[in-house]
Amino acid sequence: MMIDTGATAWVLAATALVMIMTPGVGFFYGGLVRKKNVINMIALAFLAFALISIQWILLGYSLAFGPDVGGIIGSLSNIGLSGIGVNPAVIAGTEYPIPGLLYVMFQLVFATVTIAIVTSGLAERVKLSGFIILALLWTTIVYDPLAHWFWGGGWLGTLGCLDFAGGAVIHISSGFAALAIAIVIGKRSGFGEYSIEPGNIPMALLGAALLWFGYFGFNAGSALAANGVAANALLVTNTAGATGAIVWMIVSWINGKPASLGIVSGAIAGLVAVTPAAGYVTPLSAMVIGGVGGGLCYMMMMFRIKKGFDESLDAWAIHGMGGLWGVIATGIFASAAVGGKNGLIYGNVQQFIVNCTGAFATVIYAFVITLVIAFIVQKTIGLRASENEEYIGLDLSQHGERV
Amino acid sequence: MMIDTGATAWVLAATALVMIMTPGVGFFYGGLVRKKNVINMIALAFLAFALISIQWILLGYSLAFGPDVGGIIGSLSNIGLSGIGVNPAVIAGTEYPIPGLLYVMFQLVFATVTIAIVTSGLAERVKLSGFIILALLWTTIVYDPLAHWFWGGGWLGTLGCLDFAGGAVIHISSGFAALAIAIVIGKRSGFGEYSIEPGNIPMALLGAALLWFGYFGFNAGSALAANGVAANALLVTNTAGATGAIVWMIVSWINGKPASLGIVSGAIAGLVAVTPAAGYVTPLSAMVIGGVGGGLCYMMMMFRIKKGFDESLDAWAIHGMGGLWGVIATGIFASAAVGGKNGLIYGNVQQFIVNCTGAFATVIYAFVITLVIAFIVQKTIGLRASENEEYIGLDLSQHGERV
Amino acid sequence: MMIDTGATAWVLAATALVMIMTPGVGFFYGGLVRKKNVINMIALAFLAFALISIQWILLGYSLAFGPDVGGIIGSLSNIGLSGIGVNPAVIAGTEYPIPGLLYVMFQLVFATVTIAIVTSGLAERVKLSGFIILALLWTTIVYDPLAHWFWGGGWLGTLGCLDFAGGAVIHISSGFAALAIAIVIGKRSGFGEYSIEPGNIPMALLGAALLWFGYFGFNAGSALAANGVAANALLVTNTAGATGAIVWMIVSWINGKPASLGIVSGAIAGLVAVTPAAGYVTPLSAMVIGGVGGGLCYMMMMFRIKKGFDESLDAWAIHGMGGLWGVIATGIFASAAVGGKNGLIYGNVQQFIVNCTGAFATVIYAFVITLVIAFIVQKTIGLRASENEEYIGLDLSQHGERV
Amino acid sequence: MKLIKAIIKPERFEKVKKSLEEKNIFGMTITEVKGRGEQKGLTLQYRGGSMIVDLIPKIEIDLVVEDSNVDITLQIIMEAAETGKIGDGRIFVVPVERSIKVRTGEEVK
Amino acid sequence: MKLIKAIIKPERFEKVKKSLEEKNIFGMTITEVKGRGEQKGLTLQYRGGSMIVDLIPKIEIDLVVEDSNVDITLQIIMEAAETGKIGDGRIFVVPVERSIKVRTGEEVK
Amino acid sequence: MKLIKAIIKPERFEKVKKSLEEKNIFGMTITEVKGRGEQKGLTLQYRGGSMIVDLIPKIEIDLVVEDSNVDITLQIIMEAAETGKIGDGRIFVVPVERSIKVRTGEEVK
Ligand SMILES: Nc1ncnc2c1ncn2[C@@H]1O[C@H](COP(=O)(O)OP(=O)(O)O)[C@@H](O)[C@H]1O
Ligand SMILES: Nc1ncnc2c1ncn2[C@@H]1O[C@H](COP(=O)(O)OP(=O)(O)O)[C@@H](O)[C@H]1O
Ligand SMILES: Nc1ncnc2c1ncn2[C@@H]1O[C@H](COP(=O)(O)OP(=O)(O)O)[C@@H](O)[C@H]1O
Repeated sequence: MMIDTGATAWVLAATALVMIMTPGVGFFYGGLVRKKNVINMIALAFLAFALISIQWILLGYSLAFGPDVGGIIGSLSNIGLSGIGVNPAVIAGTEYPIPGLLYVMFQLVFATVTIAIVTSGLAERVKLSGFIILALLWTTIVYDPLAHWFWGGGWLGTLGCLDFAGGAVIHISSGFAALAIAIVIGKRSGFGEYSIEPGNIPMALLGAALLWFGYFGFNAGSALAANGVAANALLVTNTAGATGAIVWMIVSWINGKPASLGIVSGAIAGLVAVTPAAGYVTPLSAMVIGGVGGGLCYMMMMFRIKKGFDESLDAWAIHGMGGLWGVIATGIFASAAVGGKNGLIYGNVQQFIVNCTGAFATVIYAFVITLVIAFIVQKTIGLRASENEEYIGLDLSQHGERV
Repeated sequence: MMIDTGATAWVLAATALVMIMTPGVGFFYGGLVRKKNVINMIALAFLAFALISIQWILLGYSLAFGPDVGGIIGSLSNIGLSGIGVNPAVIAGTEYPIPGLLYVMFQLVFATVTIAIVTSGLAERVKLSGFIILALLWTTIVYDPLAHWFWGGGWLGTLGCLDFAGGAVIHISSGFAALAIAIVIGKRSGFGEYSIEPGNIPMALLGAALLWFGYFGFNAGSALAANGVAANALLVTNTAGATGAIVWMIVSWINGKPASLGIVSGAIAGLVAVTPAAGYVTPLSAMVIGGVGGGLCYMMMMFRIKKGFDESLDAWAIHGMGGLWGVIATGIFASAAVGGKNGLIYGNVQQFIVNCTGAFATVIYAFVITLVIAFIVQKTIGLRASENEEYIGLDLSQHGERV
Repeated sequence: MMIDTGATAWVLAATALVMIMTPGVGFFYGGLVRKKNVINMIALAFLAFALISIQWILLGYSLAFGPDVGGIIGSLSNIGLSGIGVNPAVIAGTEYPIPGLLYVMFQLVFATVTIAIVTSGLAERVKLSGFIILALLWTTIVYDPLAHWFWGGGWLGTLGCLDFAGGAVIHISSGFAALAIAIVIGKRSGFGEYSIEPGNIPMALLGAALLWFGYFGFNAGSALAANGVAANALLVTNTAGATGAIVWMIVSWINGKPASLGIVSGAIAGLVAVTPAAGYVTPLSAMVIGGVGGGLCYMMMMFRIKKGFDESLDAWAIHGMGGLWGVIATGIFASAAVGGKNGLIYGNVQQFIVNCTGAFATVIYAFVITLVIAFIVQKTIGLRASENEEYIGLDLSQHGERV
Repeated sequence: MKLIKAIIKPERFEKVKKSLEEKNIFGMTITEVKGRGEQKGLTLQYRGGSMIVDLIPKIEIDLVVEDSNVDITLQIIMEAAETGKIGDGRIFVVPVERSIKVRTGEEVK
Repeated sequence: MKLIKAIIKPERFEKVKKSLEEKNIFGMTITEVKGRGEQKGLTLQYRGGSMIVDLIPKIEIDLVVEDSNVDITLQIIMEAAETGKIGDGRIFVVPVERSIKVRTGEEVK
Repeated sequence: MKLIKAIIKPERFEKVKKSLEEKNIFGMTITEVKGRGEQKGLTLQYRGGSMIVDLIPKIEIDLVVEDSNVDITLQIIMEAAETGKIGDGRIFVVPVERSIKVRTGEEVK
């Protein structure tokens, strides 16, 4: 196979689109926290981007996509990108018409946005140095192996588990990690006692706009080609996002007023849900996947609030549960006419079982290992800011800055 | 014709660029209204995007681009995208080197931004449920037929009327629709009595930046190819935007201070004016088109204010009148050397007449039908928020949210 | 050579990416100034974009890329883009697989962002009319010749000086120009007496996000192809940006708190430093280039503050000195395996000398000529706002607007 | 000297300011505040539910005037700020013991 | 009539407002302020350095009440605003000479 | 007890704060306000036209101090805030009847 300039052009552009999602998460989350923590929330996203950009090149890519070791992890033979060049990328034995280095870069922006999503669980109370260590450990120990399992030649990919653009690798993992961290780090002081309101809704909406925008690259770029698969992925992605938005709006309207944050949360829920399915389902299936995603994630958020969990910005409800639903839904709605694989509704029970396996394996791995990592960081250098730092706000206490 | 990966790569990227314009309109408009209505204004854009994303797939695409029925409308044979797949798109009998589903998606983001522009006419006083019904009706009854007339095999396309990227379909239609709605819904309370100032100019400038950015995809993507036509469209688009900005700045400077909002309004006026012409004119013609656009739209805005019309955010002055000028200008400045068609200045009177026909037919259709639709919505479920809701602001009264 | 649709698709998209950097500079700078000057700072970027868009087409492109006259300047034979069309671009004798008009447009967005960077030196005290004249003169007399020297067939390109995407042409030139202007225009009133704090850090972070995003097009687009060179450029760009961010964070942390503005300033420093090198170095070299860039620019900023220079937003420290380091570093780290040219570490002393020559020639030319231009504008129509205008703020005094 | 604290509707601020100017009353300090009056705010109905919005944005104008000017100032503000609807605002008068100009150091009155 | 100026922690504002409502005290004007008390603010430690944060966001509630209501109002605010930690706030009582309703023009009390 | 309301130029706020600290005056509440003095603001000329900018951002410092401290406080503020140019600000002194600490409930002085 040769480099195709059209495919390369699209993946270059898609990489830029996905890149903007990491600050996009920062702005989305930044708008949801109180004014005293806005800068910190955005800074965490930038920091995640910078840290993981380096981790990925030095180590992460090799762990995820280096030659398989026992179905579990990539070998260290590609550390520092040794052996990766401008020839067509070969991933888990399949050759793609884009340069190997471009595939590295495209995957890099997925790794960065994942840890950015995780910051939901430690919002408004994290100690900067603790976050830095956590981010590096988490990506290395949780994210990189999961990417390997599904995409890098690991056991789940071999089993045939479908995850087109990261429903499990990115969303289940980050959502359940956020939950685990929230449990370890504890509630924000005042949570449950007085109401903690979003400090800058327009900024959150800007973040959401960047996420939706970037999602076009996220899912359609994952085709690694400029062809019908990419076109279908683009269309089903947008459809699921739109349906999620409308469904969340409706269910929240029934219970009160239709908040703008509900509309965009529903959109994100729909986009998340269709992520693993984007290369395998039809537009009409995407409506179901996105719509159920919107409704389910809304209910999960309400459940989380009722239970008094301070997984503060709902990465668990939206990314974790939306991703879980999406991976299962891929096993249900996959259509061979679209992406060569049939799911449950076309009679392929096997695909459904395999996808459920992948989904729950990811839930367990991400949740348990994150608990351990967060606990260790907490007990060593510390993960939580002091009471006074939290009261003053992280902008001033961690960065010396003020909105 | 086969799928060209370069063309596909560019239209994929261009679709993302145009997508960001819908929230871009939200931020532009959101910055222009008072603080109490900012969230609502952005939410309307998101809502427009979500609603029309679904309408387009289920019905709109088929009405616009389904097999022609009497030159007036597309048949229902493509509803739910039935019959559309990854083969090269065939539009009004012409085949394009991109997948059919990609063309659906590219056109989708045009349909969404159009109704977002329309929200100018009901800013700061609309009832959310009324807007939802209006948006669905308007796109179905006004936008979809117009898209068909020009691009989908309808009578104006057949007549040879040139509208490269939507000067009539998007801009005349949305601008005159906003005017019609403003007439039906009535003035904002307090309009004319005390001054209503923009609440967040930097946000409006951000919206304008996203619009200019997205416009590169809007016009150059409409080439549906990665070639010289796209390159020319890109260059003339930017040129007209720049000229519009400078001209508006100068004329407003003569009458007072050169506001930043004037600079970007002029840019938008120039971009709008060159929209129908982008594939047909030279850069120097684009300077004339954009410059006249900037000056004309400024005068139209002043006229609107003097007459006391509360078409609040000037979609009529900028999009409506800018689009009208642009479609006519295309009939004047089209050069066969660029896009195969000559206009008036190259002696082709016919093109001028045909383009004027298309422009005024769009004005009349969009204005009259929108009047009727808005009137019906007003009299049934209601289009206007209550006096108290308006006074409190739509953010709180429609969404339960506060900046 | 024929037009390659993949290359064309990528350069079209890259042009849009670079375009957003001009408003991106506006938002970055807008967030760094006091609230009373935010709108002006953003408006200057828009104005720069509009003015230079026209200048470039009418005159600038021809001066930079028209047929060479004595190694110094392009002839006037391409003014008004006469002779430029949709055939493959031919630049300094080399043919590229993209339409000539696309190359014009791609270079246009570089010219606009350069003068936007320069506004650092006159922030919060410039008279609008003075800026307009300055911008037009500066681009014509400083930028256009420099672009010619390196890329348009001028003496430095002929000598073999490497500047992949504009380390000298864009960054040294704008950084040293900002310093020269700051000297001519004088300090902001109150500078050194009381502390002048950034007025809107989240806005600055948004600007930085857009810059990083756009940088993917800036450097990888400069390959003018969708191939391995572009992929390598993308990866090394991001790597250098990330390393710069981390290094700046660490050194600033040692001296106090790690500000978010430090993280993004470091990122910009790293991106700037790798600009001239992006097509010639490996990812690991890029880590060195970016890391040194981050540390060096931090020290230069501290030096500038200690010396009491009011080059207000540090274009000199970051772009000027970062670019200087980058051009020299290209002479050090260039690897023939990547881009066909070896640098000092591969034993090619010649390349090092040539690149130093180019770097310092640019420093001198940009600094001296800008001093002269700024001085002339100052003495004729005036470059500085009146004391009262400055006190009230430029938003109100220059634009009649208020945040 | 008295400090007049007038809490008014923002949309009437321009009119109040202009009316004061006409009578040569220039000195004033304004603050963006939110307020609730005895009416407890406005009630919005929606789908069977309802919602009280009770902290509504207002402009507070603080004017320090000589005793002899209090009545005329109150008069002007009341006329210009009145719309006749709920939330028109309140004016309070507080005694001022001393008033100093920073620029000159002079004690006024 | 007295003007009660209560400067409290923002996170206690809702509780204070609710407590006042329960006693039928509705009229109030609130302002976002920043303040420093006698404790000079909070001190944060970092890597051997330290930093005093001394202007901490507070909510100022201005209530004009009849003389007979002053004590009960103070009581309510103190109870609802107290957390027992530094920065709980201060309440000042200032005399008010006149109080006027703009809508009706009537002079209260 | 007196409430000192000092309306000063924002760029002098840091200096005023520091000067007060030096004399051990810590308690204060600050508000961002806009103001116009007797000079009616600043006039900007442009191309034959002109424009009055009359609501210029200021910082209002509210300090409640013991009667015996009023003079020294006024003195400090005046010295630190003075630039000698238009808009330097005003200081008003208002009587305070009671002053209460929320944390302890104690009535000060
Ligand atoms: N007792 C009070 N103390 C302090 N401020 C008050 C009081 N009553 C009213 N206000 C202020 O005046 C504003 C208008 O009061 P409102 O009672 O609505 O006016 P009206 O009685 O004219 O309808 C309120 O929003 C609040 O800011
Ligand atoms: N002397 C004062 N004058 C004006 N405001 C004050 C004064 N003392 C305190 N404040 C205000 O009260 C707030 C809380 O004061 P603080 O002394 O921290 O409370 P506490 O004594 O209960 O700990 C301060 O942030 C400030 O806004
Ligand atoms: N009569 C007044 N009542 C209330 N505030 C005033 C009054 N006069 C001045 N101020 C406040 O003081 C600020 C400075 O006043 P100004 O007259 O400009 O000072 P100066 O007389 O020292 O030049 C004004 O912006 C305003 O906020």
